[in-house]
Amino acid sequence: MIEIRWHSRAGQGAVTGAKSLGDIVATTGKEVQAFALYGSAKRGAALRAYNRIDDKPIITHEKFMNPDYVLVIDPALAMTDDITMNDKETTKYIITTHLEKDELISQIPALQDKADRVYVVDCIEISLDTIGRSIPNAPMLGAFVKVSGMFELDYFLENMKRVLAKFPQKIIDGNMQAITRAYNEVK
Amino acid sequence: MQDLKLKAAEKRGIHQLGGDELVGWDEVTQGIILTSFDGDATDIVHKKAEERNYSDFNSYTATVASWRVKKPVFNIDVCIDCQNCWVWCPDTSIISRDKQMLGIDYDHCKGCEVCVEVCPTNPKSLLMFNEQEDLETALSQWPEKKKKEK
Amino acid sequence: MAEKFDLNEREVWDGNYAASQALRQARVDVVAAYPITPSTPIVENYGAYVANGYIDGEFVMVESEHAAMSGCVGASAAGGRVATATSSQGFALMAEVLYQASGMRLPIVLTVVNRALASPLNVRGDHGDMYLGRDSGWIQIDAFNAQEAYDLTLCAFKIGENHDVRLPVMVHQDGFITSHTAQNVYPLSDEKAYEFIGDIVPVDDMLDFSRPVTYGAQTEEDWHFEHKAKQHKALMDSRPIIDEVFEEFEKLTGRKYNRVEGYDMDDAEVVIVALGTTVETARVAAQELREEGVKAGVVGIRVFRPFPFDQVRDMLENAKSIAVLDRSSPGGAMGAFFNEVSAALYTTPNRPLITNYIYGLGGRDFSVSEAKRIFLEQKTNVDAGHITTDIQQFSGLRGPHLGYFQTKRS
Amino acid sequence: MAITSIKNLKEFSTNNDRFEGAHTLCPGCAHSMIVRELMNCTDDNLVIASNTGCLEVSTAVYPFTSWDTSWIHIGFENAATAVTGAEAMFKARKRKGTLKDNDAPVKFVAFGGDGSTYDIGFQWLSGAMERGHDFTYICLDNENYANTGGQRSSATPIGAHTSTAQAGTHSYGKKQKKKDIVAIMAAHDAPYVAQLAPNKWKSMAKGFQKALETEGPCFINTVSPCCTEWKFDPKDTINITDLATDTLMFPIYEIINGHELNILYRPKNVLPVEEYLAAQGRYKHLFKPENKHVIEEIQKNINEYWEMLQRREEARV
Repeated sequence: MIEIRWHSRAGQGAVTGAKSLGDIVATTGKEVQAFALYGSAKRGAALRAYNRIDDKPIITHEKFMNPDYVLVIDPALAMTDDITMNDKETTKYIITTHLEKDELISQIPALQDKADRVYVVDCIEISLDTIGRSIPNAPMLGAFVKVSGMFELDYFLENMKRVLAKFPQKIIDGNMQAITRAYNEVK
Repeated sequence: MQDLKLKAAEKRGIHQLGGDELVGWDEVTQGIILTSFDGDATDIVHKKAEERNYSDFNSYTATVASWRVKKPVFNIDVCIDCQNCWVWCPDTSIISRDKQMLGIDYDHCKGCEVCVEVCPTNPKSLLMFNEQEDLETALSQWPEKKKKEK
Repeated sequence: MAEKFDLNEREVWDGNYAASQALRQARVDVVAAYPITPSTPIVENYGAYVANGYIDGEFVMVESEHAAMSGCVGASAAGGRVATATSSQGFALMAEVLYQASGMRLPIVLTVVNRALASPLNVRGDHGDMYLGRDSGWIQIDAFNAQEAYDLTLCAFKIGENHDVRLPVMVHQDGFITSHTAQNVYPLSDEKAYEFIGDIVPVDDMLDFSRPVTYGAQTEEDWHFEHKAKQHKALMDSRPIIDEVFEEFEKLTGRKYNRVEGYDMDDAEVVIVALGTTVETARVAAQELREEGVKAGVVGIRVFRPFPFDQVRDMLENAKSIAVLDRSSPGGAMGAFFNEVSAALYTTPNRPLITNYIYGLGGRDFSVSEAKRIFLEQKTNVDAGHITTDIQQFSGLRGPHLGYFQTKRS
Repeated sequence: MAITSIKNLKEFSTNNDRFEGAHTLCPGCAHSMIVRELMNCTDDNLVIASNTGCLEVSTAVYPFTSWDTSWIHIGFENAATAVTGAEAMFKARKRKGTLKDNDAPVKFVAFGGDGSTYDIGFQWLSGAMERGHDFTYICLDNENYANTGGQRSSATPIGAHTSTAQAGTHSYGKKQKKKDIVAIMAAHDAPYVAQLAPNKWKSMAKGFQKALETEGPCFINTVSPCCTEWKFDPKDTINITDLATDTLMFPIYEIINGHELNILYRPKNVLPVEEYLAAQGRYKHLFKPENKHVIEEIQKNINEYWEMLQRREEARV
């Protein structure tokens, strides 16, 4: 089973991101789970969303997980939230930041011995440029596709179009650009 | 805020909202009661924030700085102390003392930009900058007075 | 200063009047109430005492029972003594706020005159409403007659307001059978009664502005469980304090109350366990059967919450066959009271035979002869060495026998 | 009572806040602007009750409180009852002399959103108003159940899209007009009732002070634009409120003793309602040709209501 934990703030689209990812993964015949932990806080408050992916039906309902991937879609949360909580020797981190990777790691003691597993991408900037709003979930998906190697980019984009079908073409195009840019820019 | 020494400063921003200091059942407060202050709080209304004995339960001691994507920067040279930003700030984050606007409480500001919108000066005394921009750089980029469009 | 209310050493009061006199003597500051049969006279009387200067309090007549308990919560958080009364549908409407009151640890006294829950609508007594409160986090004390309704309401203030308890308290009495039946009641003088209860000493007083307090904060999964556990502990820890208050009351009046009351239990072989007035009726049957050589005894639960699990067990473990009487529609299960008593007895080596009787719903009369019949069925069980009837059966019901489940025997 | 000076904003700004930051309301939320202003317009001690709703879940999330005065939340519907229970206790204890400070003035205030005011708590509010307690009820009217994700309330205007009155291929959103809560409260013979808006900070502060000073049950409906559910940028909260008052979608007025109506703000240039509607995502669908009639109806309703207010103001009955 692959487990993914998203760190985000309400309104940034992590829940939608996790569900979209689940939706697309399911098209490959795998079993998926997507859920979130909400507080009562309003737009802007920290929240965590989760994905599980497996070859057989997923019947665990615990929120606890040892994540294989940690996706941080808010730059500040990398500093303030416990992003390495319950991680493994192999956990990969994809972090939204405007900083260079070395700069970021120097500011987060918990990541210092994990540098080879940390990837950075500026999802905020990408979403502002492509979608016009600070909704970093879509670019994060692009970065995840690249880092995980789980899909071909084109396959993912095609399926994402289906997930976004109810939105206006402009939004769909923006999301496609965002995913593609993040796929190319994550490092 | 640059010149204002908040007496309660040691209590500022010590908490992340979201429960970083969880305690066991034997230590939670009886009846889920939260006290706003430590010690006697009579006449608290006549005390300024820096004179108050806020308890750890008071959200004044917490921070929501991480909510911001962009931050407002205050340019005291342009400000006319109209207090528009003070009255309409939804996060009690405009620090005014003795009818003067002193600055922004960055522990509580969520970056909503209302203060910038309601600022009447030309150029505005409050503008949004990237979170990581330092004050000096921001002030150096301040726009000139705009001519009235007819 | 309140007007002097003349009391005789011996009064003839019904249960409602007895409870309202206890409210007067406790000098309750605020009663927020909405009338409902059969508890209405309790708050009407309080209103009359206010109107005639016998008490210096505020009588807030609200527009529903939900509002009644809401007003009580606000008033209690504001630091004074608070009480109200209700029954049945009113109790059900209050239910949401009952949980709020106990969660906020507010020592409100609620006199509940037990009445059946609709549908069908019925104003008479059974224990459906009392059961509805059983997980609400309140202390629930049960009076079997008018004197007890008076005595226990006085005790309720002293228990709930104790700073080591700080929980709301219900004092139950049976609708009409107690509430509307006049009996001899021996009241305390106003001075003695108030001295017994004492002044309320507020905790987290909303009107103490030297210490502003926030009541009713939200907790999610990271805090809720801890608060509920602490609240449960407070309820469990109230047991010795309830005992102390009962002892103090005995010193004052000679009337001794216990969290579990046993009658003729020293050598009892067949036992009825019940709540409310049924306890007393069953005692009559037990005494009559004793004359016929049947070793019958009765156990009455005085404090329904916190449930006296260990005391119930200790009192019943040497009995041979026990009938637990539930005066509430069981809703697709064994009677809730039966389940609790059985669970206590399951932890004994003897594990007496135990059966469940559903009886008296909607005020259906419970007679001495019915109690006798139940005792004799237990006797049959004892003689046979096993349960000879259905484990759950309806008693006093018209129509064909209704019962469920038999014991498994090899 | 110790009212604070509201002569101008500079004077007003010398007050020390009793509503603290780091609450968890959305950025740009008007609720906290309104609450801050209420708490800043008096020096008296305050007992505040809040119904369940955005304000409540965002200002008292254990282990934090944003309230520097006594505050209580019970349920969705009963803040009015809770605060009037406390008010009754205040009277009883004051008579008996059991208060910590028996002379300090205390004001009792309840806050509710439009969900708890217009809908689920309507009965509790009506009961508390009828009983004549000395308290002020303030509705933070954001015209939807924002706390639960934007469902319709009886305060939602006709034509607005909400999650339970959706605009779609077969619907233009909510079909019913907004309930006139101010008229209903005035009909309770309340000594002071008003409808106020945070952009007009002075008339709002004045109204709050009048309500707090007036003995008896007072009711104030405040418009509280909700950037999240009305779908506008958080920075525009006050701009949207300006449009609400300048299009007369949300007229500002008071009613004293149930009949003396005073209009508190007359826009110099009344704007067409389209300007207000166009600024919000929840009305986006109304600009499709087939929904033009809804905008016309909204404008007609506004004109009629404004006419009625003016006539009532003149008639003094």
